[in-house]
Amino acid sequence: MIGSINILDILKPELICAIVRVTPTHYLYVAGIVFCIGLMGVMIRRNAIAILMSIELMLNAVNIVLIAGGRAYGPKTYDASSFVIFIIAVAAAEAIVGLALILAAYRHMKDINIDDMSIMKW
Amino acid sequence: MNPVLPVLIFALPVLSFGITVLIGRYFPLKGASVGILGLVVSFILSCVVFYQLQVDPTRTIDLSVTWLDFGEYTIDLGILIDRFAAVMLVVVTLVSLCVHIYSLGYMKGDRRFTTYYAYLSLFTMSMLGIVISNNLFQLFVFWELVGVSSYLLIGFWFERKPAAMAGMKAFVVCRIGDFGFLIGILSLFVATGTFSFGALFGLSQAGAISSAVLVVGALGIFFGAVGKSAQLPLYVWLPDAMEGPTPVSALIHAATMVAAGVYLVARTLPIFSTVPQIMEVVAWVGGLTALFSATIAVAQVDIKRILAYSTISQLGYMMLACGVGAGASAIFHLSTHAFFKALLFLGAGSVIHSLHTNDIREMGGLFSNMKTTATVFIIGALSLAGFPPFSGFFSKDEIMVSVLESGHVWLYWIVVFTAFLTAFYIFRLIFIAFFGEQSERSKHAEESPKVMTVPMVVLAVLSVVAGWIAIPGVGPGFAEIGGFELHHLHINWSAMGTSFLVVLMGIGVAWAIYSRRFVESRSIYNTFKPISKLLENKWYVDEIYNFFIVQPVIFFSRLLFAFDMVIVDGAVNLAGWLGVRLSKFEGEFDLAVVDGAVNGTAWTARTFGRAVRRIQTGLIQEYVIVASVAILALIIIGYYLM
Amino acid sequence: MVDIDFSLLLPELILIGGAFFIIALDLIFRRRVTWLLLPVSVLIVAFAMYVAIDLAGTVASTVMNTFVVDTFSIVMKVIIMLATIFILMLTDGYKPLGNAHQGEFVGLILLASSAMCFMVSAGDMVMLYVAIEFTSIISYILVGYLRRNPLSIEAGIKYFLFGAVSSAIMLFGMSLLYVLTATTNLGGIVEGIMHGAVNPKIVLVSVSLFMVGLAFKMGAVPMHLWVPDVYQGAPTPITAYISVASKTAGVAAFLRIAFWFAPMLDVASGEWVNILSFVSMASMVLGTVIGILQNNLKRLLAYSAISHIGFIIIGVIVGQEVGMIAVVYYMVAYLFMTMGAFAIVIMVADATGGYELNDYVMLSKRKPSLALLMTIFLISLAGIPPTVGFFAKFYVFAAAIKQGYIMLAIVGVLASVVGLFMYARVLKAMYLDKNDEIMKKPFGAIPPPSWAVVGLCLLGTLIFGVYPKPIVEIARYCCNLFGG
Amino acid sequence: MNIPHLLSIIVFTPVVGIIVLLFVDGKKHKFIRWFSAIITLIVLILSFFVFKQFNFSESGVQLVEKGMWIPQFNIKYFLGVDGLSLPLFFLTALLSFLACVGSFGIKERVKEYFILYLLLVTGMLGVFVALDMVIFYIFWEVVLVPMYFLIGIWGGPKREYAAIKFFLYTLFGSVVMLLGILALYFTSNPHTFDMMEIIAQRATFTRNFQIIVWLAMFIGFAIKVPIFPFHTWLPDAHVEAPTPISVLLAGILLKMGGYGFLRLSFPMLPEASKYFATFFAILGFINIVYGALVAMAQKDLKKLIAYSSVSHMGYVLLGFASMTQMGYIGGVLQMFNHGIITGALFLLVGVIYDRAHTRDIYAFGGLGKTMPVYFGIMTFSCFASLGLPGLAGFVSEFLCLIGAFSVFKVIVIASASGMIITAAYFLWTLQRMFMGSENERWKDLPDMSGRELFTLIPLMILMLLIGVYPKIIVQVMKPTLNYLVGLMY
Repeated sequence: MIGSINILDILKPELICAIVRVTPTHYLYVAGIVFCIGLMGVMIRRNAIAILMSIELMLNAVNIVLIAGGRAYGPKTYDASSFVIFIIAVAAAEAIVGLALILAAYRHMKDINIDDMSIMKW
Repeated sequence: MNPVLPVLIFALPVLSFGITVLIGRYFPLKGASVGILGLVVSFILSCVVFYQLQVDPTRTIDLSVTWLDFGEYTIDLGILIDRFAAVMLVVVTLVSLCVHIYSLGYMKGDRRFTTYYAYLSLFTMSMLGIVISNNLFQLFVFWELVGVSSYLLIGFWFERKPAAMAGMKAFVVCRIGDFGFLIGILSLFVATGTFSFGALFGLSQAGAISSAVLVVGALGIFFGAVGKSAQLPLYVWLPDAMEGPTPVSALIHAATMVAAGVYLVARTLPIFSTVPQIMEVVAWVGGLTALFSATIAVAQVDIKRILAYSTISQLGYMMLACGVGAGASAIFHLSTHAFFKALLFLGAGSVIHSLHTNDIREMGGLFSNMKTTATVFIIGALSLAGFPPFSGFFSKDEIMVSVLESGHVWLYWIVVFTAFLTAFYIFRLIFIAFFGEQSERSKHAEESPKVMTVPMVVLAVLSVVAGWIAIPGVGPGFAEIGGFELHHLHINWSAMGTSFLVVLMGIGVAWAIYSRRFVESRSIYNTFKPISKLLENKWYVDEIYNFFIVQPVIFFSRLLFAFDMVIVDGAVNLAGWLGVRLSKFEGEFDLAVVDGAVNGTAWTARTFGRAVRRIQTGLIQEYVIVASVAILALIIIGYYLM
Repeated sequence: MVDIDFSLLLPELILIGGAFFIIALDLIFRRRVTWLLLPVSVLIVAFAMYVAIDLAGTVASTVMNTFVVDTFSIVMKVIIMLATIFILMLTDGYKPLGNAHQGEFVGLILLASSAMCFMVSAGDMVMLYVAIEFTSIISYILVGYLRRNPLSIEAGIKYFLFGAVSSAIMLFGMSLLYVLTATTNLGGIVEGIMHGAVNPKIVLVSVSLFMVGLAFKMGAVPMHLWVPDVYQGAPTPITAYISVASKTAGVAAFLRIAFWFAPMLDVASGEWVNILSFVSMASMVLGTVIGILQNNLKRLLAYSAISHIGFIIIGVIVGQEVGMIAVVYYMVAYLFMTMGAFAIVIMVADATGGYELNDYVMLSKRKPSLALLMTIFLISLAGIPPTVGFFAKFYVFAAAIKQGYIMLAIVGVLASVVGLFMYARVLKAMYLDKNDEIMKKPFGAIPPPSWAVVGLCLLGTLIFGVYPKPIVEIARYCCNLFGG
Repeated sequence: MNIPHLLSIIVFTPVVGIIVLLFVDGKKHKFIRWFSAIITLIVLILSFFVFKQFNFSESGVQLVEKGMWIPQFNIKYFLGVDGLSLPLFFLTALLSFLACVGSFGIKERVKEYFILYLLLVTGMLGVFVALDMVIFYIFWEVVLVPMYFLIGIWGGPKREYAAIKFFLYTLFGSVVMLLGILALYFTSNPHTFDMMEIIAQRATFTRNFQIIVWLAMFIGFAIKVPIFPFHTWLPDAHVEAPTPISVLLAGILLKMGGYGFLRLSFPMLPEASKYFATFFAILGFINIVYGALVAMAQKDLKKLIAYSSVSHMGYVLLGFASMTQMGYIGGVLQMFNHGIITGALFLLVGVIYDRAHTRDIYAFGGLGKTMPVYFGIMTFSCFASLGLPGLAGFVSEFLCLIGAFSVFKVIVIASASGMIITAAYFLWTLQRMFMGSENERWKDLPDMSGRELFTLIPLMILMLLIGVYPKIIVQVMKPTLNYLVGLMY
C-alpha cells in the first residue's frame, strides 16, 4: 500500500480509460512505431523470411492507421475497411510469391542469408 | 600617240611568258626565241614612244579602267606614259634585251633552259608593269610580282643549298619592305579614297591630306623602296642574291629591279616634297648606305660581291639625290648606272663563264687572253668610278652638285669620300683580275663567244655615250628628257673639279697598292687588323640580324607552339592525361577505361560516376536503407527548409 | 448494385480473358500447341488495342469513378499494348526459356499488361494500390521465372523485397491522405484538402510518401537502386517489358496524379517543384554518369532508362499543355528506341551468347545490318537529330526553357552530352575496335519475329523522328485529363 | 529555263546516291567510286544552274523554298540562297566533287566511306542554304556524325583521339549555339525560327540580351572557324583525317563558322556585334599572327597547313569586324579563296603522302628534281596562299585590310606583319622539301598522276582567274553584302 491508494484499484481497465481518453492520434503513434519497427526489421535481419515478416508488419501498421481513421470518421464510412480488406488480400498474395522466390533461392544456395544474394553489383 | 602602243609593250612579255611556260620547249632555241623576239619588238616600240614624247611632250597618256568598284570607292588599273616613263621603258627593254641575248651563251646546256627564259619574261613583264602603272595599287601588284620573279631567278639552281637560301632571304626581306609599302598605301587610300598618282599629287600639293597621313604614307612608300632597292637596313639580301646566274644579277640586281625603288620615290616625289622631314630621312639613308656599302666593297674577294656592294652604294647615291629633291639627276644616274653596271656584271659573267670561279685572287693577267671582255670591263669601271668623259662622271657629278647646292654640306663630303672609295675598289678589282702575273687558271682562259661579247660592246658604247646628254652643247640635259621641271642648267666647275680629283686619287692609290706593289696589301691589312677584319666580314651585319631577329622569331614560334600544345590544348589533354594516371593508380576497381587519352569531360563524369556507383553494392538491404534515408532527407528538406 | 459501364473496362477484360484462355490452352494441349501461342496472344492484344482506340475521345469514369478513361489513358494503354506485342514476339524465340510451360509465361504477360492498363486508369487510391501490386507481383514472378539461373532468382528476390518495401511506404502515405480527407478518391482528396484547413507541410509529406510507390515503378532516383540488378538478372524480354511497359504505366499514373494534385500542392511555394526537380536532375546525372562505366549492355540500358526518366520528369514538372506534349511524345519515342535496342541486345545474345560490350567488338564486320540498326537506336537514345530521340529531348528542353526552368535545361543538356559518350562507347566497340579472334566465333541464327520487332521500332524511330506532327497532334488531345 | 525546287534537288541528290549505294554490293569498289563521283558531278552541274537562275543585281534571298514543317513550334522548311551563301554553296559543290575524285585512293571499307562521304556533302550543302534556324542546326549536326566516323575509321595512327576531340569540341559548340537559337526563338514575339523574320525584329531585342545570345552564338561559331582559344582541335583533326576529308574539313567546314557569323550573329544582333567589334578584330589579329608563328614551328606538313588556315581565317575576322562594305566583301572572298587554295594544298599533301607515307617536312629534301611538276604546282599554290598579287589570296587579304584599316588602324598594321611570317614559313617549307641536293631515298618517286592533276587543274585556274579578274565573284556578293552592312547601322 502506497499512501492511501491501492495500486490494484488504479489498474482497473475502466479507470485507465477514464484517466486517458484514447483518441485516434494515439493509434497513429502506435501505427507509426509499428511501421518503423517493420522498416528496421527489413534493414537489420539477415534471414529472408524474417524480412518477409517485417514487411507484413509494415502493412499491418498501415491497416491500424486506416481502421483508426475510418473509426474516427463515424460508423457509415466503409472506404477504410474496404481498403484494409484489399491490403490484407494483396499482402497474402505478396507473401506467397516472396516465399516461392526464397524457396527457389534456397534450392540454389542451401541457405537464405540475404547477404549471399549479391552476385550482381556496381 | 594612241594608247595601244604602251599596252602592247607591256603585253608582249606577258605573251612570251605564257607561251614559254606552256609550250616553250617546241620553239627554236628551246623557247629563248619567243622571249627575244618579243623584247626586240617591245624595245623598238618603246623607242618610238620615247621619240614621240621627246618631239611633243604634251602627248602623255593617263587612262584607267575600273577593276573593282565599291560604290564610292573604286580600285582601277591604268597606264601613265610620260617622258619619265618613256625613259624607263627604253632603259628596261634595252638592258633586258642585252641580257636575253647574253644568256643564250651563258646558260647554254642548262637543264631548265626554257623555264629560265620563262622567268626572264615574267620579270620583264612585271618591271614594265611597275614603270607604266598610274596608281599605287597596280604598282604594288607588280612590285610583288617583281619580288617573286627575283626569288625564282635567284633560286634558279635550287639544287645548291645557298642559292635556295638566298632566294628565300631575298623574298622575305623584300616582303618586309612591301609590308611598309602596304601600310603606306592603306593610310593614303583610306584618307583620300583613291590610289591614282594624279589625284594623290593634286590633293597633297593642295594640302588636302593631313600631315600624319602624309608622313605614314611617305614613310611607308620609302620603306617599300628601301626593301626593294636594298638600302641600309634591308640591303642584306642583295649580296646573297649573287648566288643566281650572272645574267640575272646583271638584269635584276644591277639595272632594273633594284632601281624600281628609286623610280618609285622619284615618281612619288610630289608627296615626299610636302613632308620635308621625310626627305631628310631619305637623303641621309641614301648617303649612309652609299658610304657603308662602299667600305664593305673595298674588302671583298668575290667579284660578284664587289659589284653587288657597288650597286648598293650607287643606289644610295640615287636615293640621296631623291632625298634632296633632284629627281632628274637621280633618274639620270639610274639610267647610266643601268648601262655600266649591267656591263660590269656581264663582263664578270664572261670571266666566271671561262674561269669557273668568282674569287678574284685566282684571277690575274686576264687582259692578255680575254681582250674584249677586259677592255669593255675597264670602260665600265671608268664609268662607274666617274672618270670623264664616261657617263658615270656626268650623272654622279650632277648628284653631287645638287647635294651641295641643297645645302647638305655633311652629306656632300660623305659622298665625295664614297666616290674616292668607289674608284679605289673598282680599280683594285681591275688591277688584281686583269693585270699582274697570270694565275694557272687564267692561263687557259679563252674569250667568250660572240653572242656574249656583242651585248657587252653595245652596253659599253651606251655607257660612254649616255652621259653626253648632260653636256650643255651636245644634249638638252636629262631634266628635259625625263620631263622633270626645268631648273637652270649650269656647270658648277669647283664641284666637278673636286670629284675628278678624288677619282684620280682613288685610281692612283689602287694602282700603287695592287699594280706597283709599293705597299704590300697584306701589310695594310695587318696594320688596320680590327677594321679590315670588320670590313671583310661585312660588319657582321648578317650575323647580327640572324642573332637578333631570325633566331628569336624561330624560338618564339617554337615557344608559341609549345604553349599551344600544353596550355591551350592542355585543358583537354592535361585532364585526359591525369585521368589515365589516376585510372592506372586505382588498379582493380577500374574496368576497361576508353583506351588512349580520356577526354576531360568524360574523365570528370567518370570519377563522379565511380564515386556514386559505390551505393550500388548489390546488397538489397543497403538499397532499402539508402532509399529510405533519401526519402527521409527529401521530406525533411521539403518540410523544414523550404 | 452499383452501375458499372463495362464498355469502358472492355480492353482490360479482353486481356484478362485472353490470358486465362491461353493458360487453359497450354494446360490442355501441352507441347502440340506452343507454335500457336504467339499468333493467338498477338491477336488478343491487337483486338484489345482496337477496342481501346475505339474508346478514344470519351472522358468518363465508372465504378464510383475509381476507373477513369480519357484520351491520355487511351494513348498510354496503346503504348503498353504495343510494348506487349513486341515482347510477345521477342519471347517466341527466346532460347533460355526452353518450351517449359511457354503458355504460362505468355498468359502472365497478358495479365501484367491488363494490370498496367488498370494502373493507367486508376482514379482512386485503392484502385491504384491494387493495380500497382497486381503488376508488381506478376513482374516478380516473371523476373524470377528462370529457376535454374541464379541471376534470375536473385533479381526476382531483390525486385520483390524492394517493391514490397516501397509499396508499404506508399500505403503509409495513402493512409495518411485518407486520414486527412476521409476519402480514398483522388478527386475527393483534392477537394478535401483544398477546402479543409490542413497544414500544407503535412500534405506535402504524405503526398511525397504516396509518390514513393510510383517512383519505384518508374525507377526514379531515390527508388532506382533495384533497376540495374533486376535489369541484368531478369530474362531479357522481361527486362524490356519492365523497362518499357511498367515504366510507361508508372509515368502515366505519376503524371495523372501530379496534374491532379497540382492545384492542391500550391506549386507556387515551390517545395513540390524543388523535390521533383531534384529527383529529375539526380536521375539524369546519375543515369548517364554511372552508365559510362558499364560494360554489360543490359546494365547500360538500365542506367540509360534511369536517365530518360529524369528527362520525362522535367516534362511532368513543367505541367500545362507543353509539358504534356513533351511527356507523351517522349513516351512514344522511348517505346520505339528502347524496345529496338533491347530487341537487338536479345538478337546479339542469341547469336553470340553474351551481353558484354566485347561481344559487340567488330559487330560492324560480323553483322553489319545489326550494327547499323543498333547505331540508329543508340543515336536516337543519345538524342542526335534525324531520330525520334532528338525531338523528344528537344520538346522537353523547349518546354523547360519556355516555363523558365533554365537550370533543368542546362543539367539536361550536360547529362545528354555525357550520355552521348555512354552510347558512343558501344559505337566504338562495334566500329572502331579491332579484335581478330572474335571474328572466328560463328554468328548464330536469329529468330525471324525479332527482325519484325526491330523493323517496326526502326520505322517508329525514323518516321516520327523526321515527321513528329501526328504524335504532337494526339498529345494535344491528351491535355483534357479527367481530373485535370 | 529554271528548274523548280532546284535547291532541294541539289541538297538531297547525295541522299539519293546514298540510298542507291546501300543496295550495291560492298565488293564492287570501282562502281561505288565512279557512282559517287558522278553524283557529286551532278551536284556541281546543278550548282551552275543556280548561278544561271540567280539575278546578280538583287540583294534579297532567291530561289526560295518555304513550307511549314512543325506548326507547333513554327519550324519551317525554308531554303534560299543569296549573294552571301551562293559562292560558298558553289565552293562546297566544287570541292566535294574534287575531293570525291581524290578519294579514289581509299582502299578499305570503300562502301561505308562513300556513304558517309555523301551524307557529309548533303550536310554541308544544306548548311549554306538553310534559312530556318532549326534546319540550319540540323544540317550543322548532320555534318558532325559522318565527319567523326570518317576521321575515326579511315584516319591516321591517333585517329580515335582526334575524332573524339573534334566531335566533342564541335558538339559542345553546337549545343551552346542551340541554346542561343532557342533563346532567340522565345524572345521573337510571334515565336519563329525563320532567320529573315528575326533579322526584321532585331530592334526589339534589348542590348544585354543581345550580348548574351551573341556570346552563345560566338562560342558555337568560334570553335568552327576556329578562333584562337578554341582552335586546338584543328591540327589534330587535320593530321589524322584522310587527305580528301581534310580537304573538305579545311575547305568548307571552317567556312560554316564564318558564314554563321554573317548570317546569324551580325544581322540579328547588331548592337552586340558593334559592342564586340574591337574584341573580334583583336581575335582576328591573334589568329593571323599566332597561327602564322605556330605554323612556322611545325614539322608535320598537314599541321603547318592547318595552322596556316587558322592564320588565313584571321583575315576573315578582321574583314567582318570592320563592318564596312570592303571588309565584308574581303571576308567572304577570303573564305572562298581559302577554300580553293587550302583545298589544293591538302590535295598536294595527299599526293606526297600516298607516295612517301610520311608528312615530316625534314624527311624530304631535293624533291624539286625528282618531281618537277609537283614542285611547280606546289610553288604556285604556296604563293597563292601567301597572298602573291595576281593570285586569289592577295585580293581578298588586301580588301580585308583596306576595309579594316579605316576602323582599326593599329590592329591592321600589326596583322599585316602576318604576311611577312606567312611568306617566311611557306618559302621555308618549299626550301626544306624541294631544294637542296637530290635525296636518294626519294629518288624513284613518280611524278603526279593524271587523276591528281585533274583534281588540281580547276583549282589553279580558279586561283589565277580570281586573282586577275575578281569581279566575277565580287559582283555576285556585292548587293547582299551591301544590304548586310546597311543592317548594322
